[in-house]
Amino acid sequence: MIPTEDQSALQEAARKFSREVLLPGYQQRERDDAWDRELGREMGRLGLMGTDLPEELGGLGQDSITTGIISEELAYGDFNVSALPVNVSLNAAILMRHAPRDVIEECVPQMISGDKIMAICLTEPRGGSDAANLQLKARRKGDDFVLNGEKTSITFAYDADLFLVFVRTGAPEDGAKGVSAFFIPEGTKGITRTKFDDVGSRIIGRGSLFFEDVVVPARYMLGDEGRGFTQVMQGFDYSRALIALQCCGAAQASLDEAWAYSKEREAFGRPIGQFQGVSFPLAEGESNIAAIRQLSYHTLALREAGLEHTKEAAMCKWMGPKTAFDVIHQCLLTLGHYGWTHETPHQQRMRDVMGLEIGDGTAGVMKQIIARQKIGRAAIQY
Amino acid sequence: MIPTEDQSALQEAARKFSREVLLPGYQQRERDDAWDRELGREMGRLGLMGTDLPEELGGLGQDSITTGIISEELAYGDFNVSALPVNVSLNAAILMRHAPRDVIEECVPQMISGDKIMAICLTEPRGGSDAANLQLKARRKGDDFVLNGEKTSITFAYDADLFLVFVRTGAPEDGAKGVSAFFIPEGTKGITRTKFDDVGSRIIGRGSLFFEDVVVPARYMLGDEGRGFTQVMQGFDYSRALIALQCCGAAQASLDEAWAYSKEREAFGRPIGQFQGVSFPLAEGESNIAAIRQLSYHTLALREAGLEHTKEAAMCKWMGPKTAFDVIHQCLLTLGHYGWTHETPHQQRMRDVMGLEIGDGTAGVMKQIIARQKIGRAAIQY
Amino acid sequence: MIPDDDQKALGEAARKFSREVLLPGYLKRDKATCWDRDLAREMGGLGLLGVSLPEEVGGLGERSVTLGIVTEELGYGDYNVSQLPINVCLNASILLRSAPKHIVEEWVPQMLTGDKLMAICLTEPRGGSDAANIQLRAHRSGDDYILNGEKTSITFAGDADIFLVFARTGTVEDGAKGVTAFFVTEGTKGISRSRFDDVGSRIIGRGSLFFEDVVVPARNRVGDEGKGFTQVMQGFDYSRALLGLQACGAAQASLDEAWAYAKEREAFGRPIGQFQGVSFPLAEGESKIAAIRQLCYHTLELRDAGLEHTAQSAMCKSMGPETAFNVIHQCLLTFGHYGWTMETAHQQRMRDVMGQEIGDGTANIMKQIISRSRIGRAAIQY
Amino acid sequence: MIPDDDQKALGEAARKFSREVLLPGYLKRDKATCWDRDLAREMGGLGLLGVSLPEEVGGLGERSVTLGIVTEELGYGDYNVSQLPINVCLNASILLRSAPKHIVEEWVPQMLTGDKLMAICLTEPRGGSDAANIQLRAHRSGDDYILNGEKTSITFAGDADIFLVFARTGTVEDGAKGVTAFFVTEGTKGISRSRFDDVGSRIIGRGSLFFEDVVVPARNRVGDEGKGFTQVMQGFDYSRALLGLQACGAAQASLDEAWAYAKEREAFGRPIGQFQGVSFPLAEGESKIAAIRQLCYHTLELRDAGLEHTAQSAMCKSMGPETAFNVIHQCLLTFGHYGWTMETAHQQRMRDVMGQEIGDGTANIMKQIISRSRIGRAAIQY
Repeated sequence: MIPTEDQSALQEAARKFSREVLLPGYQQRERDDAWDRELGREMGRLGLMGTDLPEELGGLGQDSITTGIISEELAYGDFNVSALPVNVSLNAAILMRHAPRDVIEECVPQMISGDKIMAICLTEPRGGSDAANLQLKARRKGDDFVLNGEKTSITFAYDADLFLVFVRTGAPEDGAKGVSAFFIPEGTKGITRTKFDDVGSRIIGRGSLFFEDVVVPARYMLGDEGRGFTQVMQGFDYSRALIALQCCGAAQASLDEAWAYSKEREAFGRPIGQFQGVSFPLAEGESNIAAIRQLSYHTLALREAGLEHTKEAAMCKWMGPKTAFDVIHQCLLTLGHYGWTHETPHQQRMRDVMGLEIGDGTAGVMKQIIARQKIGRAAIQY
Repeated sequence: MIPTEDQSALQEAARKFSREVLLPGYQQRERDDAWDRELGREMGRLGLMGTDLPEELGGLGQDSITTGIISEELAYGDFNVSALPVNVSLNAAILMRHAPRDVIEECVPQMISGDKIMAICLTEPRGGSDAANLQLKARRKGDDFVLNGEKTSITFAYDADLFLVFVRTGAPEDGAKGVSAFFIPEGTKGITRTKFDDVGSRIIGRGSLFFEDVVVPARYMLGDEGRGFTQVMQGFDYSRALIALQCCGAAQASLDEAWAYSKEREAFGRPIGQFQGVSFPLAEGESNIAAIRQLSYHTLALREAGLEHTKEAAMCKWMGPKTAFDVIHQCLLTLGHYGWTHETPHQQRMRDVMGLEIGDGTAGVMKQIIARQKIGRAAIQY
Repeated sequence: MIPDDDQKALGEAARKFSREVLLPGYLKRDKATCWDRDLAREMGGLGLLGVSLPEEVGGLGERSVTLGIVTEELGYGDYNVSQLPINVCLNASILLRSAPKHIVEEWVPQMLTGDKLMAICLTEPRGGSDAANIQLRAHRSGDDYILNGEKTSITFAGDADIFLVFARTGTVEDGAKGVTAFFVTEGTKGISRSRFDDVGSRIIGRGSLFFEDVVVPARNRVGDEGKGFTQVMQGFDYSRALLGLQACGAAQASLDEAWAYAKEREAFGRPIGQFQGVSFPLAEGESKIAAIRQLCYHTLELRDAGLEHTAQSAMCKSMGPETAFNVIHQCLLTFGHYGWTMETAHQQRMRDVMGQEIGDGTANIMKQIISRSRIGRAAIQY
Repeated sequence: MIPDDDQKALGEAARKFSREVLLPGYLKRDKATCWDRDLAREMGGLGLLGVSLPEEVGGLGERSVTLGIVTEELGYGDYNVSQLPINVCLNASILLRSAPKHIVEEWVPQMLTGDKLMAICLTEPRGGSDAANIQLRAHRSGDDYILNGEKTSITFAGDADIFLVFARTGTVEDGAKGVTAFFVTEGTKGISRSRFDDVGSRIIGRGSLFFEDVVVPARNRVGDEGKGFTQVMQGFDYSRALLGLQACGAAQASLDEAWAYAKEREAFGRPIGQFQGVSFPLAEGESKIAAIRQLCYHTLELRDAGLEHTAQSAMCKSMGPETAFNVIHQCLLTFGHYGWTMETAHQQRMRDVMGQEIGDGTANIMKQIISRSRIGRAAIQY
């Protein structure tokens, strides 16, 4: 992927913001342990959110490759903050496809400006990757639906203003086909939240949401009844490539820092970069990240061309976080004991990136998708 | 990389030829232990050689990405045969940059048509990757140079008609700066050859060339005296990406065969593809190859855009053969003992691909290049 | 494992034979079309074949750790030949445990001297790792059994003089419990053989055996009817650690050669061993092989102590050949292109060791055994 | 290694203490700001601290293999606490070998009871792995030495009661031969400390020590002048195998927890252990840890037998922590998002074990030692 001139300009803006604003505060933000909403607004003002969304809704009308570039650049400075533009692009696209016009016109611009955050609520306590098994019930009651149940492992659970909730409107036997999606506007009553004590990405506020007699107007059902599940799965392909690019950004930051250290730090009277035992693992890391980066952009290019890219997206999703984790680990070790202190960001990047080895589909689920794309039902045992 | 319509058409032609003509004879060709010149001519007729060379010389005037596509497709059928178009593109480009007009007009079309093969003669017995240390002497004698010495590890040593030889015209102390390049036309006297007993790629005929009082006209010196070494190094960046694509092609062939086997072969009453212990390693192989493929095409795109791509080319060169080897090994194991017989091509692909883990610069040399690109002289100990 | 004085003496004898007799002929033996009987007799004469067999039948009465030492030492010189002491000790002990006296007395001494070779005939075409699914039929007919069916993937199929054949005497529904073992000698009417065109271990002569109305006297039944499968399985655990040591021996030979080369070969004016890019992969290989070696000996110690060792044996088998393959590959690359010629042993060691990644239970089967040892039936999906 | 009855009994005691006392408090202890003296005293009371020390000073007089067993068992429950028996046995044996009688008699018993903690002060800010380069000065002044300088990366810097300080009494050119060891007690005027903000092993309290005109009586010199460095280096080889066993213990704890989870947790209507994508990575982890464990015990056996074990120790140290880190990472992922919370121990084990990838000689230093053991000076570039 070679950026166009427009993309280069945006990339430059994102890079400047990422390195000058995000990077210096990356670790402090974790210590503050809270999402910084003003930061989201600043990204909104800089045009870093909704780059792939229509201009009339506040976006830039660019393509998804541009969104990928922004994701990668921002993650260089702060892996967690870079989750917001990904979130906006993914969620706004879902709203635009399925929500009533008034919801789109009100909420999408608010999301792009960084004023409102929307959380996708899919996973349930007994669920994990087995999403077809949803239990949160929605009962019809006049012009409304009444929701009862629990969602867990929700990104931005703690800070979200708007929700997209997947609920069972059909019978349990219907599996994925009995699932519908609802948009829940700000201020809806009956929702309570908890926040998890996670190993990383703490400002993202993963947590549980409890729905107790939550009343949602029927017109907030997104898409047809019983088609909710299929709708989200489409979005995942997109976000999987973006996630991989976030991981590439974080790994690249650690690589750049480790290279710089290897150039300055001396041992046995020479820069440690002269020892191939130091430089070669970094060269391998550069190579692996470079390859995954290009596969990710290729996946986005396939998307832009309207071509099938489920397999490629799954590849990005498992390789990106895993490789980034291993590469950052190597970078930490390059700095010796100094790398192992809290003074350097490598340890946090490892913890942050690790969350995406799990979230949005584990490596196992991704490999199963790839296998299914290659040999169909013969790959599936369940 | 998403192919354009023109590229798709060529890709389709290459694919058809590769799967229908090359693949069925892949193993037999090794048993015949000789280069099949007619096959080269057929590729010439099909427009698969010199795709990136000018139309007036018999090429197709396409870009290097197209050449990459062809390389990958052909390697799917026969890794060794796919070396020829790479050879043609690389060598013809060198001739076109530096050779006298009459040489270009005579030889380049012959190479593109598959009638003539040119060998690059760089490595020497005491050399390996240490190319600045060349010893083959060229003494000036009137309008000629007289060459004496030995080259080794030369691809197509046995079958080449034309040679590009790197010789020392300066003093040993001049290092790489005392090296010049000569074109040697067909039928020049004083050259003898041997062929190595290699583990793989046997039809490529790696071997030694002995030069005894070989007389070459001074006007066949390519480029300025003492600039030979720099000229070739430029070409290597290009061929490194193509080599990686050859490796991707070979690995993809094994992957496709292994997937097909995993779908049909049953154990414990089900297709073995249902066992994640079988399908996941294949899914990982698919992913790794997909990523390296895109990095390779990206490297070619950088070249097309006139941008720096030395680092990326080095990444392709070490990751491509290594990953392909490991992936093909996994595919062989997927077929169990059947894969371990000579009936299946995996063992040959492993042996063939392994040669490029070494040739044209080892993984160590590549990683050194990457490190130098990142931290400059601080990376170099010698 | 630290050898005692007796073990040291025997190990020293094996080492001398291995390095002075086996190693120099290793490459040449690859081209042989049959088993080298004289070599086997020489090993018999040196006492290397019956290490763990009782002294009263001509063995040395040593523990299995001692057999491991001999096996590893022999594997250093010739991976394939080192199969023989395992074969003799394992097969003779099966006969000693279960065969009628007349068989033991006639044949075991001849196995110990290297004069006669026994093949275990278990696997069938539709079988692979699913050994309980034996279909070769044995019908009782008066004082005889009549055998009909096919065995495949039999080690020493081409050269064995005597066979232990597992046949179904019960019904298919009896599974492993309907299987009986029979002792059959070469020359019995109705037996024919084929030899596979394997990638490695060619002197071992893996192949198929066809039984057509083969008459076996009832007194040549080994063990009771329906007890055949259990008897053989008892020996398998033990042999997996020995296979691991064969692989360690072969890898160590390549490592030693690679270290020696790294010490002598110069590049950039220094031994290549000074480049950590060269030395560290070898140091890693040394470390991995050292660890696996100790696990193998530990497994044999467990066996000698009468302790459970099923999971440990599976670990030896799943890690040993795979790691050895990768380590030898790295050694080959250390030699550059010279390593890639047929002149060095690395390519053959890779081909030979690879067979053991598959034979006697693939890595997947081994991992399944390990998993079952930890979580029981919860690990099994079939 | 198969434990004898005495070793089994002691191992059982250590196991019980480790699982019932250490393991339940492992996560909580991470947040402690100082070493838990009561825990140390409890271990002293159980005889776990002086395993390999002579009975006459209150130890158990066991071999180092036995100390390894205790270390591994304790590492299962708390990786950091398992550092203590190594610390006590190693340091007390240094004192026993070289310190004046009055020091031994006063302090060794208190170390054995867990009452007093000793820190080895070797590394300096400009030092790292280059330990012969010590700069902290000790000037003779009458019957005293005056120490000035800084030590860093000292284990137990925050809590130690007594210190063995390596200081330069000779000139800089003397290298390691100008270094002398001094015994210094807590409370001596002029010593100050800082504690690092480490990623893991926080209870260990790695930190710096500053010596400003610290007066040490000449009778507290340990060993002769200029002999300090050799004395400490003698102990290091031995401890590397123990560090390997600490890592094995920690990894085994995570493995056991992951297996248990794989057995209970269901997805798609079956235990997730039935998915080979889940069970096989655990089986691979079991195998690798099992192999490294045996190499560690083998190394200790070599030491107990008075045999060379430098290279083996380096192998334990380079492979143990790295492999344990990767295995624990895999265990964490087995738990999905639940594993990624602070509720499970995996994240802490990863952070703790990672410190040992760096401390006491990095993996690179270890590989250099291994390489040197194979090809001598040809392996060294500096």
